[in-house]
Amino acid sequence: MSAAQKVAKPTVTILAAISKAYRDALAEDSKVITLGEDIGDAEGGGIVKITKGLSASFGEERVRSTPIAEQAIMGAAIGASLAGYKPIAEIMLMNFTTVAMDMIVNHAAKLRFMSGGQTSVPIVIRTMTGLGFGSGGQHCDYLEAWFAHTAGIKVCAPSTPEDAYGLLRAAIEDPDPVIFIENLPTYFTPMSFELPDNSHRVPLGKAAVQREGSDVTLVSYARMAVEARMAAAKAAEQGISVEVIDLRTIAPWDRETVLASAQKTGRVLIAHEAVKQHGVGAEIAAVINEELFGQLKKPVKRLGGAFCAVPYSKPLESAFAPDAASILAAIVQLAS
Amino acid sequence: MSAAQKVAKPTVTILAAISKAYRDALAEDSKVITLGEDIGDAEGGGIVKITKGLSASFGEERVRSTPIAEQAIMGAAIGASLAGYKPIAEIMLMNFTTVAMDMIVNHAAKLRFMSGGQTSVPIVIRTMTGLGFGSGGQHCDYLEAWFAHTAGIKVCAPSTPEDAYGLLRAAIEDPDPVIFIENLPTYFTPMSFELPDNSHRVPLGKAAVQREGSDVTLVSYARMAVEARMAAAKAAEQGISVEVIDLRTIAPWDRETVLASAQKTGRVLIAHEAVKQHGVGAEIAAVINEELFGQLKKPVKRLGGAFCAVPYSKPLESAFAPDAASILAAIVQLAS
Amino acid sequence: MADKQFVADSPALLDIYKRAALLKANDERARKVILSGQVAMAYYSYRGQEIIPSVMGNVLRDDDTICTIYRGIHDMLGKGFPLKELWAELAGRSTGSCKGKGGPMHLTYPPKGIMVTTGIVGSSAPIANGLAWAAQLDKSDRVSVCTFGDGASNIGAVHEAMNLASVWKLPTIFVCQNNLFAEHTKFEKMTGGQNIANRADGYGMPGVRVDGNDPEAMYSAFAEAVARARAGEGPTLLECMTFRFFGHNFGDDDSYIPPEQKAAAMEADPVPRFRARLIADRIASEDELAAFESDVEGQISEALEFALSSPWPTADELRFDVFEKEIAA
Amino acid sequence: MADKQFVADSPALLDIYKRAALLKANDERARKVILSGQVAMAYYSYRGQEIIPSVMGNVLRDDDTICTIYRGIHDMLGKGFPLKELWAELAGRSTGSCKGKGGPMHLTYPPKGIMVTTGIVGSSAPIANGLAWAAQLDKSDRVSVCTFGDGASNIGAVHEAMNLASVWKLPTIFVCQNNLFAEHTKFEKMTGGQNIANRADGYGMPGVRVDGNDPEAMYSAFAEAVARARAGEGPTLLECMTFRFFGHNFGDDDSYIPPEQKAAAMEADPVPRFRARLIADRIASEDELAAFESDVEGQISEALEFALSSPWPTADELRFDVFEKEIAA
Ligand SMILES: Cc1ncc(C[n+]2csc(CCOP(=O)(O)OP(=O)(O)O)c2C)c(N)n1
Ligand SMILES: Cc1ncc(C[n+]2csc(CCOP(=O)(O)OP(=O)(O)O)c2C)c(N)n1
Ligand SMILES: [Mg+2]
Ligand SMILES: [Mg+2]
Repeated sequence: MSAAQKVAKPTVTILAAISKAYRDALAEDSKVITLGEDIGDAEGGGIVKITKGLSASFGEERVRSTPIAEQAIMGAAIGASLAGYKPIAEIMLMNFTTVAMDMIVNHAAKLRFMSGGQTSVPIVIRTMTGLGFGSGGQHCDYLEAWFAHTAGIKVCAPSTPEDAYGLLRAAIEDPDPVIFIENLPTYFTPMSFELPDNSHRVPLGKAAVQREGSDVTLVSYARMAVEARMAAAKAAEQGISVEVIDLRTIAPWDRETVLASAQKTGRVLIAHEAVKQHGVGAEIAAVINEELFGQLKKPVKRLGGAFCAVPYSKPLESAFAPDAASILAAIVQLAS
Repeated sequence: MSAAQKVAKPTVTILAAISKAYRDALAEDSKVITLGEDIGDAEGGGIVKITKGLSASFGEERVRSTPIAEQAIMGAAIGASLAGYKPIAEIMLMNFTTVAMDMIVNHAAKLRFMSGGQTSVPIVIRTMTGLGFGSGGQHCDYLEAWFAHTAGIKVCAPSTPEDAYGLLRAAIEDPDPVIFIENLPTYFTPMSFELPDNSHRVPLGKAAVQREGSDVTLVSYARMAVEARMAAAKAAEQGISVEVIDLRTIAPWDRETVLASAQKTGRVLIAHEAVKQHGVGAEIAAVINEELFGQLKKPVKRLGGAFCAVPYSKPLESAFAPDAASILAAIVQLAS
Repeated sequence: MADKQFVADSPALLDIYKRAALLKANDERARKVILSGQVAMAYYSYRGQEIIPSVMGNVLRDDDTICTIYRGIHDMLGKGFPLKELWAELAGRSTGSCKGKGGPMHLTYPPKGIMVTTGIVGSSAPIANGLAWAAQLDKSDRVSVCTFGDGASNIGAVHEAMNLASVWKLPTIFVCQNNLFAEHTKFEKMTGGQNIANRADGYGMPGVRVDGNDPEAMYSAFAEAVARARAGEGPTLLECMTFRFFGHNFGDDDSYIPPEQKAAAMEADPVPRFRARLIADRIASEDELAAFESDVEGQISEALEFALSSPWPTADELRFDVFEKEIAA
Repeated sequence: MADKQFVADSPALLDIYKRAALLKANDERARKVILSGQVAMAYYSYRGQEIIPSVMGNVLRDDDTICTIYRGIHDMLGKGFPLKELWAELAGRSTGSCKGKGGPMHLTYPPKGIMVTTGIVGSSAPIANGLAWAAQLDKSDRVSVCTFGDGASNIGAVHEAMNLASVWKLPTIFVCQNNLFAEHTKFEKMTGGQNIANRADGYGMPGVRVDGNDPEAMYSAFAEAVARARAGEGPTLLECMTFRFFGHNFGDDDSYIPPEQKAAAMEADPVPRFRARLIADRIASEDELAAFESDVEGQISEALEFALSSPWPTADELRFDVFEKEIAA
């Protein structure tokens, strides 16, 4: 980062990074294809315009708008992948994965195993969720724990433009199915100065230590990682040194990085937007306790969404998930 | 139990208990109705004949065979429940809940909350899974953690005829949706001497301490609870006193009973057939560690299914899930 | 039913117009209110589609039920959703019908049979069958309506529901509001076959394509479907042709709609056209309609004031209505 | 295609018969082997349905793909699945095509285009579209077949897939094997409408109901569908009428089948009927067919021996093929 950039404001968003990853992948590999509702240019290039211009550049056969039929979408992706293609299937919102769950879980995730390795399903399922727009219970949900519990599919959820680019490119190249979870409110905030180079990759399964620290380990992903970074900065002002780990890949998650940090700090906080009970934090907490029994200074603390559907009304929606303030409060409590 | 019974062999199976619960519920409350594939008598009364005779007794309008259309089945159950009925929807196998996931999760579980309490969905989803018949990856799966992670739906999985009867009756009477998970290989083993009386109920959310013990707490449910009881008996022979807790209700689970036992023994083993990673055991382990930090003698140990689809071939299928032997080995290790 | 004629008489036409006028006014107000910043919400304008639900509202009874969708406020107002509870819900207030928990996409009002509003394309249909099954069991002649869009016709849930309704001879009426677009995708580009109504034959039920902007044609088709359902003769699929004027959702860049198509549709705006016709045919006078319309504006203003002066829900509401009894999770 | 005739010539008929004879023999052996206890498996007999896949196998090329279902061993053998890898997989051995991991419900053999066998009713159809899309992208004239049952026709996935195939003009051929039962449920009791083929019209594709037990009728219908798909003219729905002789799965109490219906179907057993006809028409001699049939028996015995003498997989196989590279989970 140059001195000039340090004072300048970032201009690059996650949305732009995903668009570029898409475009670069389609340009570099003719086997990459994509489908989803409204993704073609005749349909405006997607509801947040991530795919804008792609059908114009790569043709409607490779960038294909679909009827509203998520089972058909997932099936088409799976079938094309069995024939050597690398399809990216967009499921507009994470809630809508529920209508294609059979295709995702019984087929995409299991075909390699059930065929004894004869077939593989190198697809990426791009989907999105996110709080803050009053979307309510059926247009905002966090199902990553379901997929993490499913053998045969990987789960990614980036929180920076660089990671979004590098993970999406790695996911497309991965020989197995990956669900790639994007977060609506993080799309638009400029976070970086430059779009990543097209050689940039983030290996699946590798967490990022986004801030080093010695008092508390803070594990999160997706939008909570953004809140976590803010909370850690505030904690630093109070003299608490927080190590911020962004998992980036939720399954398989990076045990080494998390356990090393937990061992160092002895205090761990895990934060996600998904309902706390039976969320991803439960597995991480359980493993940390198994591996570092007797070595922790405080019990692992978990923050997660409230035990309810995502509510519509603003004050309820704001109260649903953790935020920088509640994360900070938990840090302070842990560090005390 | 009379002296005569002590020497006699039990004759009552879980299958018979569920059939009776069904029949009693239909007989006692005209609002109870049921639907599912092949459940009517013209269709043989269900693939394991649990519903045999019901359509003859209560009519084809209340006991209704359906086309193969799980979304239509769940939708019909939800709609009828909104109009005051108490439908029992059979989804033949747990894998097939994936084709009706939207109905279950976005609708059944959320309608009460999203309507601000104006509507409720008092349905029971009866479904089944189970190892040992070479069913393979698409006819055997364990998705209870998904439902436990979903606010608004309760999850039951009995392991004895009494509990099967009492829980099913309670689930039917419950004002909220319940998924009731049956286990194929436990259907047929005679376990009790008498069918429960029609007043018998097992409250949802209450675990059973099936064996008291002081050295190790063993938490499980469904078929694993059967294996757990066998393992505990063997452990007793080796002088290890195991407290066997059958959750019976997986969500909401009985924290008080589990925590009290864990506090007493200081050693906890959790066993389920579902994939270990992100399984129900993760949440239970995380909570025990949070609540009993510093009070445990050993780290909480989890046994679960292998990280793969359920395999077909006998030796692989047998190796997939824990059994009495592997549970016993874990007990011995914990107790050491 | 073949010999019976279903014709809207003058009182019916007037009632239908009044419903349509309310719907139109409420949509216009909603878009203003959002623009002004008074209420922030996802809003799916139904402007242009008013006739269909106005006819439904006229024909249906309070005990008939409806399962509708995100673009469904017209269906609900047509069926009698009270304005205050509606606006308070849209504004996310505790006085809303759903205490602010559901919002515009999940409006519910059982006293008027408004049982489910879903945001999941196609999901209204299977649930409507359950309400129809309940009517059968109750030996009631009430009917169960579901509404959905042309795009939704291609999703599995709708197919499964139509087949089940036919096999069980349920009193379900499948009302497809074909506005020629699903989000940004043109009808022709996503639909195998010429139209949706044709598919009914494959399920063994009557399917009718009708001009949903023509009150009389819509009345005939819908009243016949209702009569058939009430008589125990089973379901009907209605494909009601219409058009939405303002893109998929509020703020949507609607450049994907050919401008000529949009202009022609607005030119043929069914509500003023219907109004002019009522006056020309002396079914109502200009004064009578103007008075009604001004009254409606007043009611909407009152509802909006009620909503905006109502309290917000408090965070402890997250714990309630998950289950009937609160459960410490 | 309208002007072209698709007629099976004598060599084609002989080839079709040979495939059917293999299928019949293999089914008979399978039921014996299970009864004897040599192999324990869930088995869905296709006895009575042999002609359909024998025709498909004759018409299709190796690079054409098929997605089939639990009741699909006939489809696979018809398409050339090798007997040894088949039997070893059924027996759960490491030499099976899927190393014993898939079993009878998930048989896969890509060298012959046998890409997916699914146990989830209806799920063959959406995946077949993806293989068809790949053919389009490859600018290949290969076709993608999916098979499913009459019962599966009522599930959402099949509907979504047919609509998509029509809209995208995919070379997908939807082969519904209508054996008049879905598990224990009669066709009429679960199907709205008279038949399945009728539904094609609603999707804008040709739909043909054909006697799937008549080799020549089946050949004409299937070859025409394949020619249409190869020519880029899009999908076809074929409803092939047939009957299964032995209940839903092996051991099934089939008392739900009216005995007369079953007796009549067995009386009209399509394989011996076809055999007699070939001899009567001098397309083959009794000796030639008998020799072939005895050869087939030998091949099956050999495959079975291979299977039963093959090693079981070891438990560490649970770790492999979950992902391409093993990941410590
Ligand atoms: C299962 C599912 N997939 C996708 C969406 C996103 N979505 C919301 S509305 C819509 C278009 C629906 O079009 P149509 O059925 O014609 O109804 P209209 O909006 O035109 O009234 C889509 C794709 C959704 N809500 N649910
Ligand atoms: C989604 C789903 N629901 C239910 C089942 C259970 N099941 C297996 S086969 C079958 C009947 C299928 O009938 P049909 O489609 O006619 O095929 P057939 O078995 O007659 O060949 C059913 C209900 C399933 N496998 N998948
Ligand atoms: Mg539309
Ligand atoms: Mg069948």
